Amino acid sequence: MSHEPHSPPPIEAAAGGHAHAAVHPAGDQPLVGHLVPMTTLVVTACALLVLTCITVAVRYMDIGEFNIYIALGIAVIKASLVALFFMHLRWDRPFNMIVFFGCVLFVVLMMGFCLMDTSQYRHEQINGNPPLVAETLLQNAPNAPVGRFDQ
Amino acid sequence: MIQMINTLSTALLAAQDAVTPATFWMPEGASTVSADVDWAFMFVTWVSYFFFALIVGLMIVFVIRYRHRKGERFRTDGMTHHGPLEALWIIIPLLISIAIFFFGFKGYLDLAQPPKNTFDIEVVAKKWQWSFTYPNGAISTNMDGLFVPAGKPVRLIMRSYDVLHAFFVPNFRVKRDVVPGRRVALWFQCDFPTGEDASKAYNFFCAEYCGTGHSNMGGKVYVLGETEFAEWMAKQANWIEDIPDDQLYQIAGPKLYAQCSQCHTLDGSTGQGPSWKGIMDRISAGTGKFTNGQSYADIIGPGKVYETPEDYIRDSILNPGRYIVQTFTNVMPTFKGQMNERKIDAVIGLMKHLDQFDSKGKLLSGTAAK
Amino acid sequence: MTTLEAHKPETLDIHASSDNYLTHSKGFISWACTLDHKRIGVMYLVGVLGAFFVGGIFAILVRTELLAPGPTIVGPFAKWMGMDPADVYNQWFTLHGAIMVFLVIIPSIPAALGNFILPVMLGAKDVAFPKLNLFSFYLWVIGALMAVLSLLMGGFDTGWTFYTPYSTTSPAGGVIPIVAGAFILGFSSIFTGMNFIVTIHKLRPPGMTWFKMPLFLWAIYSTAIIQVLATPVLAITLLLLIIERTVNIGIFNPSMGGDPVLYQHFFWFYSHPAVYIMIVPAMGIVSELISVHSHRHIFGYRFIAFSSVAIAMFSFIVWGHHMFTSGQSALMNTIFSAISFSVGIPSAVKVFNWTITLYKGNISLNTPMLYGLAFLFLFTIGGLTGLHLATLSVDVHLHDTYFVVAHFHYVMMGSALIAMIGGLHHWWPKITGRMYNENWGRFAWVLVFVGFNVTFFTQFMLGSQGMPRRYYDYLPEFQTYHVISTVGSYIMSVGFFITAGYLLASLVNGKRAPANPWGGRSLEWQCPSPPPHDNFKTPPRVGDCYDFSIVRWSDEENGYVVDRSLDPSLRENPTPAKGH
Amino acid sequence: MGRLSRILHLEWDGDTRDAFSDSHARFQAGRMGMWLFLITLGILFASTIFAFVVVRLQPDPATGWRPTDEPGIPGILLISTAVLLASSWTLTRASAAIVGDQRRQGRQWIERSLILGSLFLVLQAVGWIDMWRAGVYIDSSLYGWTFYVLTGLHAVHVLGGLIPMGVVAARARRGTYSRLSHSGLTYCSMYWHFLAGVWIVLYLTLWLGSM
Repeated sequence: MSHEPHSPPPIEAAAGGHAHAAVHPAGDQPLVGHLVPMTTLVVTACALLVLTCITVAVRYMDIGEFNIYIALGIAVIKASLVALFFMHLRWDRPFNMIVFFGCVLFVVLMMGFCLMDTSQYRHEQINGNPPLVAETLLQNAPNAPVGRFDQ
Repeated sequence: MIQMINTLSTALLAAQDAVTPATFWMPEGASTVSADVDWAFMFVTWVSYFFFALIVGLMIVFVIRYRHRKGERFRTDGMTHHGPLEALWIIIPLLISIAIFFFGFKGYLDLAQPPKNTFDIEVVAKKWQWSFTYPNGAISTNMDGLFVPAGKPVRLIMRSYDVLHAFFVPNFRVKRDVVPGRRVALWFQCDFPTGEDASKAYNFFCAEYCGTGHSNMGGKVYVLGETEFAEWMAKQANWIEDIPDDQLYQIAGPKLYAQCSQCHTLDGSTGQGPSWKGIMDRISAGTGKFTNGQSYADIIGPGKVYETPEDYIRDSILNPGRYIVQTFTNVMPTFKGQMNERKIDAVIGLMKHLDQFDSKGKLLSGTAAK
Repeated sequence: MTTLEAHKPETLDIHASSDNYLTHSKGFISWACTLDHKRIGVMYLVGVLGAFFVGGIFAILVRTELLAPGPTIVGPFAKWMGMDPADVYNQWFTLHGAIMVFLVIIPSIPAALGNFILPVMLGAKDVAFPKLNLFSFYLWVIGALMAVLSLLMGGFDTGWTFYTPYSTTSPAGGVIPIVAGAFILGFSSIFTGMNFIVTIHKLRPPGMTWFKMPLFLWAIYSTAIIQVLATPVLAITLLLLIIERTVNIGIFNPSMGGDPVLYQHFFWFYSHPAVYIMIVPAMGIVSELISVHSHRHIFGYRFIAFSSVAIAMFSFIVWGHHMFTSGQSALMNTIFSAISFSVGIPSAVKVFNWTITLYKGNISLNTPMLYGLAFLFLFTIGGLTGLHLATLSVDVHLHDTYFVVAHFHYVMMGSALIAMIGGLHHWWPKITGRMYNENWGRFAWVLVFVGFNVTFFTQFMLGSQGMPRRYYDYLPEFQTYHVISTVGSYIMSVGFFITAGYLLASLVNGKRAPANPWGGRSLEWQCPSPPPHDNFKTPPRVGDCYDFSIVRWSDEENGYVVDRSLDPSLRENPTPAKGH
Repeated sequence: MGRLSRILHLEWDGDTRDAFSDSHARFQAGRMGMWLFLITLGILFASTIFAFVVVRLQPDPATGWRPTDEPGIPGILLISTAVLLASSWTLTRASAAIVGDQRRQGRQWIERSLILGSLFLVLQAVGWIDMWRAGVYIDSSLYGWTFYVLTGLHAVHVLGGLIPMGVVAARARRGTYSRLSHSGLTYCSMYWHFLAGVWIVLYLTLWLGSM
């Protein structure tokens, strides 16, 4: 890789939303490292820890169905924090941010729809190991561990 | 909105007093929901006719009118965009879509919500057979057909034994996948009896791909009048008990064999399972091998796994996976719960007296009734 | 802009050198190790067309078997392979579906034509990551080899959807290799998509703004987004399926508290967008075909461009309409039905815009244009019958019948593959440097078009009358339609064989292709046919790629040239050129 | 260049078909490609975790989710979590050192990350052995299945990250990276931070799910 030495352009310019990379002078920008202030990293790490504690606390509080949604919500927030600060998405091009949150949205939609669906048909599910299924499984897959649920 | 559509479609649909006849698109419609589904189908179809004619018509006209010949200068007076026109063909399809959605939704509400007072039939699907258990304990399979009372909402409570299956009656416009591990319900109501005439009865199919026998996993739906149905159900529940003991295998044997005939032949040719021809001789000779290396002689006999050949056959019907005859694979489902002792006796009787039956399992004339 | 420059036809450097990407270097290794997107595109094209041939053979076998109820031609095969006749048929239709979906239609337009055309159309030297590009091609090859391996290990009969629990318990021996193959093909698709997104973002030359891009690039871009976002879900689903089949337990297995419907959610979360991976690039091709061959500015450029993106977005939230009868709850059925109609709107916008593009055009009925018009015809049918299937109560009746089979063949074959063949004809002179025989092309088109409609239109009636899909045996009352359909498939395959014949013949004795045989305006027509190793010697001049007013026929080029002296803004009294 | 070397370097045609005008543009494109790749992997992990959540929410009422005779998530995973986070941290230090033109420290930090990353895998293996010894097998229950599959999937990705990190370490040893040119290190650390983030979510899900 060849490059002429020059001072790296300020980070803000990189995130400025220009249509073209070519507006910047040649050369790699040091995007990783000392540019994120240590305090920011420490604060983010603390936030992650606090969120983890909240998840655990919620787990011990019995609030039924909402548990899972709160836990998933916190997981999304944590993933976003990691991406934004540890992975420098916060200072990256806006397109990457759009893509990232677009994906989060799709994943949330997918999960939301599937969870809505499974909770709707849960009453149809046969409790315990459906005996007929167990028998077939024993035949088709002799090593399948179905015995324990047999009533 | 739903109210409006309700009134609209009630006005459009005259009360039904006969099955709707088959059309170019749809087969005869015989259930209480079929007319509604057909109406929605035809509505969408007419919308499709219109837009198809519009687009293809314009396309043909333009292609003829604006043909280009080599060397001519290009005309450039065509417009490149037109906001209101674009808006128009966003809004019109949108409105039509909303209307279609509501017609479909309304029909689906009927399909998805069974009325309160349904007549329930327990259905079990397995590779590649349906069995129907009626409230009085009567059982029929897809070989016999499904029998339902006319004029009553019927609910099928379905379970699957192995993989996904789907119960589909085209004439009733109903379909539902049977998911293993779940109890799923499907309901319909047919007001017009067909009687026990197979040519008038409706077809049902397995619509979810389930392997080898998928395309033959269907049968007939017979719709009977109320009293006829009650009689049929009573007869069906007790048919095996009503047969005198000395004729048990002769009468019940062929009927039961129909369930086995997909895999076990009587003429010696190989099917999914071993042929029954000479089965008792093979067992008494004791030489036939199993996949685990043992032979008949190793497991049948006093003090062995099975005291008698009959014990072995009984267990093969109830626990088919235990011993697999060599060169065959473990595909037979268990008949536990479907075959009582009397039925098993009848099957064993058939095996012992194969000379009295033809290769299709029909009793040869002259041997009937001693 | 000087007058001197304006009078210089832009295709001048066609004569500059006889060096092109085909002759640049020679030998097997120079192809196998190439990083040139054009060569990779050609290799994809050969592979995809080969797979299309194999998949087509299975299609013909399936159709022939259905000539009559009961076993028709499966008997000898069943005896030979020691299988039940029904299983032979089940393997055929599964192979047909799996090969056509995973090996043919998904990679056909983006990976084969896209790889060749995208950088040239964009005015770039190559894609952003050439090594990754070659790597995805080899992933495709490995995926194809896995399909062969699965055949050697006993085939598979699960249907291309691999629904659990059938796929986890099916006795066929080749299920794991083919599922692993589909997994690998998924990654091939992901890497291609990533490459294209970055290429379009980072390698547009000066002047090539987003709204100067040809619509094919918008379509490829939208497709790439779907490939990157949806394919991982399929990958993980297939991986879990393989583990489940190996250890006999897993999250899709109901006997241990797993859920087979969850498999369907996961599968269709990918596979519905995958339908758009197939159709959106086809729409991109058709936008090119129709505007170039009617030499007329595309109507409503921005609406077509945005509708590609809109389709890509909507495609993620409508997967549930594959599951209306599959045990999905009534609530979700209703929600998915409502959202599903939303995909119809951008599709309708495109169809109307293409139709209006013909209005006041200069239409040349070249073979590519005929395929473009066939697309318009067939996609209209395929799209409108989609309305039936999105309508809840109607879909309950039609689901898993031949109506669905007909619908998705109209969309996936009648639209995606027909557009791909149209695109192949359109860019054939560019790829090979040879012209094929137009008359044979038109004749084969007639056979394909007629044969297609005969084959698949009958299946709409079959389906609505109640014939379920994936049946090798059927009730006698369905036979008439099945026979017509089979005859149609024979007509169509004759058409395809003729196509293969004249295209191959053109390689031997075809006329040399000019740089611009159709009068196109986008950048790929401004470099020689076939393009040189580096695509453009000098950075190309980007203009409005749908402005045909400055394109004229040139006898000495025996093709069209972009003649800037025709630009009205350069002349003193600009009068629009009239054709009639 | 020898024939074989030309093949191995995919430079048969004599060029690498680099379409970028300068290294900065190439680096920007590389970062974007890396982001897209991570998004792909993120969706892959998110769907796996989500599949876990769905089956976890419909346990068998008779036996519950975790069979009573099977232990919870092994405690050693807590240590491995700390080790993975530490390796993420050392990689951050490595980038900082390289950017600050302290190549020697940079090299050392990269090597430390490599060691910590390998240690993580060892600890994961110990966790698996713990579970195995306690009688939790991949086919004994969905609890065991999800444990092995989810941790295994992550471990495979960690393994896949150690290889490029080894290459980065070797390059750092050769002094390839400078203040202005260290794209390989950047891509590697993006991937590594991503894996650490995924592991935190994965570990918490497994742990909460086991209760």
